[in-house]
Amino acid sequence: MYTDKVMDHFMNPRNVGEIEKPSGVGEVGNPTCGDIMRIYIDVEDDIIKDVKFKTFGCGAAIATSSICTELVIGKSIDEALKLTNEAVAEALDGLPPQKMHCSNLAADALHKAIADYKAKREDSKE
Amino acid sequence: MYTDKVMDHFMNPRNVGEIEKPSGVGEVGNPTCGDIMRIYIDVEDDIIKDVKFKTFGCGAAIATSSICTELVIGKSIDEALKLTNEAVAEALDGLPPQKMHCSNLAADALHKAIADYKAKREDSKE
Amino acid sequence: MRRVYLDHGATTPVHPEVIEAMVACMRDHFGNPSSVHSFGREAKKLLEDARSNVAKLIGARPEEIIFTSGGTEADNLAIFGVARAMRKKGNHIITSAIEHHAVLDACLALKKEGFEITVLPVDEYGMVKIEDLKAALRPETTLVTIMHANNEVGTIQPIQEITRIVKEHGAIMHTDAVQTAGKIPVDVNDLGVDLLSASSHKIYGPKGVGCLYIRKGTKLFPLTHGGGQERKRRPGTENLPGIVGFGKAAEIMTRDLPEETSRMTKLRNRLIEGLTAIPEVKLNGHSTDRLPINVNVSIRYIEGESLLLMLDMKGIAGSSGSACTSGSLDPSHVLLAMGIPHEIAHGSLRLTLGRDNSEADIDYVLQVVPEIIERLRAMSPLYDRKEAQTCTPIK
Amino acid sequence: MRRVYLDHGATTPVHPEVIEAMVACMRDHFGNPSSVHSFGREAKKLLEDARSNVAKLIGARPEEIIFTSGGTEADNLAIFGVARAMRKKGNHIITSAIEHHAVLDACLALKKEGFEITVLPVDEYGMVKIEDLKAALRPETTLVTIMHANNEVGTIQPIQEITRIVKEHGAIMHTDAVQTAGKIPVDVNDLGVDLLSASSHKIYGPKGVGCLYIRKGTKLFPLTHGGGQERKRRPGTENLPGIVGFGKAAEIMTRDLPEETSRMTKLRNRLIEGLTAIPEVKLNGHSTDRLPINVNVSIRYIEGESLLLMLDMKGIAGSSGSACTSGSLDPSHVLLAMGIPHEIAHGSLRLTLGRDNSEADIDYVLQVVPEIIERLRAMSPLYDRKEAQTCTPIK
Ligand SMILES: Cc1ncc(COP(=O)(O)O)c(C=O)c1O
Ligand SMILES: Cc1ncc(COP(=O)(O)O)c(C=O)c1O
Repeated sequence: MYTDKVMDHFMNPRNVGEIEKPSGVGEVGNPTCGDIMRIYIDVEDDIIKDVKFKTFGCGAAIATSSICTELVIGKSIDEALKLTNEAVAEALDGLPPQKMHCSNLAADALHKAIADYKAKREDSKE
Repeated sequence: MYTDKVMDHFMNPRNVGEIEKPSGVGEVGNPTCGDIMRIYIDVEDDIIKDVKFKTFGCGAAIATSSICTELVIGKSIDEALKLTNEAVAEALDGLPPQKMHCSNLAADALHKAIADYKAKREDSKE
Repeated sequence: MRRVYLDHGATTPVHPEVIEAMVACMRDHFGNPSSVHSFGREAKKLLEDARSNVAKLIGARPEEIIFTSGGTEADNLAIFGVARAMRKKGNHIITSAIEHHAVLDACLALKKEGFEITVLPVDEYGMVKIEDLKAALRPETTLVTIMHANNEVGTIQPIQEITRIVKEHGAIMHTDAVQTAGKIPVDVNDLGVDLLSASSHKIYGPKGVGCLYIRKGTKLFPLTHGGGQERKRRPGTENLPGIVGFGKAAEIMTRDLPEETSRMTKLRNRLIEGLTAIPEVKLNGHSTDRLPINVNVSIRYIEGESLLLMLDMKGIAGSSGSACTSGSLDPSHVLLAMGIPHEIAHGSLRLTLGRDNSEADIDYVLQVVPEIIERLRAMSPLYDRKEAQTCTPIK
Repeated sequence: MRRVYLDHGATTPVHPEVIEAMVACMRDHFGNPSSVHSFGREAKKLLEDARSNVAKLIGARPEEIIFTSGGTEADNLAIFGVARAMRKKGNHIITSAIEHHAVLDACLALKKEGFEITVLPVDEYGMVKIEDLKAALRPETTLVTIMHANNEVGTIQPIQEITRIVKEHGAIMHTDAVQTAGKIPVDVNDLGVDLLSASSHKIYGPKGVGCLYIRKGTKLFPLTHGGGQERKRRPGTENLPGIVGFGKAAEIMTRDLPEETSRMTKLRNRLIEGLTAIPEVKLNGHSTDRLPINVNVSIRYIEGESLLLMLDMKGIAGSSGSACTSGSLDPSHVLLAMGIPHEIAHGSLRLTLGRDNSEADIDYVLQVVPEIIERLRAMSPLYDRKEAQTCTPIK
């Protein structure tokens, strides 16, 4: 069902956890539908220094969260905003079709975290 | 499907053939329905001295014809008239249900042969 | 790696004697049971011997058994067959909310044909309530179909009592006994049912074969048309090796039932005790009116598919009512019908025992499962929230 | 006693490699293909490998193959499925008079649901005439179902030409290829058909499994409802051992087809020559557009069942269109549709060849059959009449 890469990221997820004082936090999904991803980012000079995640969900949900963190650490927030769910799935050598829509939300969570960071920055500027 | 007795009478049918100058001949069935039995009888003093048959039909048709001839040789025509299709089937240790009605007609052919004999006797009396 | 199969509710390994019987059938008696010649007659004999064995398993007469391609077809044949045959008498059918999809979806399809369907609710243990049934019966009710035991949570319904009420009302009673025939005592005359579905692959027989018991005199339209096989109720060349395997499995189950039932019950109780000792793990289903092989728990804050995958990496095979494992968007309709909230239903785990399981398997599972739960909870955003609420900081 | 099986049109022995594959499946990969765990994934892989092999046999793509419980179910699924799905577009269906009962009876059942059915006649060789088809097509024709080759007389229809006309008309084309897939080249794209039925037990696979090819985009209602297996078109736990066996059989048939076809054709021609050399024995069906395995003759003055029984006593297994062998009152509807009179149809003999037959088998048959014919004719009241007519005294 899942590629080796998915299974690797599922069994050995990278960057699980929280960031104590995150620059931004993004969450997508809800417990009713069976998947929740929360992504924490630490941003310095518009560069993503660190990412952590917590995910409630299936193998695909956990693996996409994990690889998403790897893909953006060290990237600028502009670059990170270009990351799509499709690119995340591709980085895992693909996902089963039925998982593409419901469990492949890590990029969305990341974008939310960046939006949160930007909103906070605006707030602090004011 | 068939009992051993049916198979014996089918494979080694008794009294196959014709009687050259029969006292009576009876035929039932027709080629369309798949079974024809013709029974020849030789009667002397109302005792059936000899019976022969020719049958076009399935295993049950041939076996019932065969045993029917055995059952009535030496019997009076009154006794022979008491022979039923059911009794013929019983003498064969039974027939498959679907064969009871379509292929178990030997007693009917015999009764027709006896009727033919009686009719001829009446004719010759007149 | 140790492999522990605990998904016998989904399917069972095929018993070695069953394989042997099937191989003998295919190697030596390959004829078509409808043929006149000796090859056909030998095949016919195997067919009828198997029918006797299956009949014996459920206390029926051989001529009341129609072989099908499985439990799904048996359920469909019973439901479509009776509904359509009785349509002039009435168009109302009663079923329950926790039926297998083979029953529920057949009923829903009948709805499109103009039938009225009442779906009885169940209580928190998955039990149909007798009062609900009584209230639902109408003059135009022709068929009631309620399963004997549920495949997910193992709850056993009081089919005898249900049937008595249904028959008094003059309706026809069907029960899906796919999870019970061969696992607990099932006798069609004790139960009183008119129709009963069973399946081979749940009792160590091959997949792709099942049967419908049809009480003599029950009117039923066939689902498919063709040759005159199975008393014209189910045409097509018979799945002889499958049927022979089913017959052998039925024979073995009839023989071993009492012993296996008590062995399974002990293993089940240990497993339930061990799992429900983990914090926030709760048993689903009834504690006593329950299949001896069935364990079903809800594990809060984690999702079923990821749990199954981690168990699988440890060699343990189970199943879950999580939406992710069913290919649908919603979690188990059975758990939802029992009033279990979505997020908890997503975290359900079903472990179903079988002949091949030992005490040592249970030990292994009870060692592995808590570790995995902990690992997944540590990743779960729901768990930390909850911890926060209960004031236990994670780090 | 020598045993010569010549009823491969009814069913075939299971190939030893097929049995081996099925045993391996049942012993080592018993999981449910729908399960998430490794047992399930292994089973799923076997399922999909088998699907590829079956697809290859008929030139289809794997995702266009739906496994069923046999040819009968495949025919029913195609016919009910399309008729009901297309009902809004039209309610007229065309079939032929020589179809298998799985097709004919499904069409008759649709008649009761309000569909109009045209049954095309055939000529004396069992061929559908193109003009008849053209004349029968109406704007409201949604489905045409005409078999690829007939099971009784072996006549092969010009399905490619028929399909071209049907598709030009905008209707959906189904063909029952139960007697051809694996025996002569069958390619769904060459033929152009939308739906095609095949069955495993006619090609050295196990009984109880078949498939329906469904061209992508063809609308079809399922016959039964339940789990989401087989793209929701055919629910129920898959008959995995059966499907694996079918897959292996398809693989073997694909490999051996050219060689076996030419070997069968030679044996067939010898058998036809030998039998038709007997007085008043006539070939039924087409002399060249004919299945390589099929011999069907009418033997005047004798009845088929007794002939079969006598052959059986000599170890030879054949079949007949006699009413007595079908459990019905009428002889073969196929022979009657070809204009053969009742009494001659009763005396038909079908011998169908297979991989296990040798030249020596044909020698044996050609030695035994004339003796038996003579014996039965000597018992027949029809024969002596005929002899009397032709002035040849019997005694
Ligand atoms: C209660 C119940 N009914 C019906 C079925 C369907 O049986 P089968 O898989 O043989 O089609 C199952 C199993 O899948 C079941 O558990
Ligand atoms: C032409 C034809 N169609 C359909 C069938 C039915 O197939 P099955 O026996 O697999 O149900 C058969 C064989 O019996 C057949 O010869």
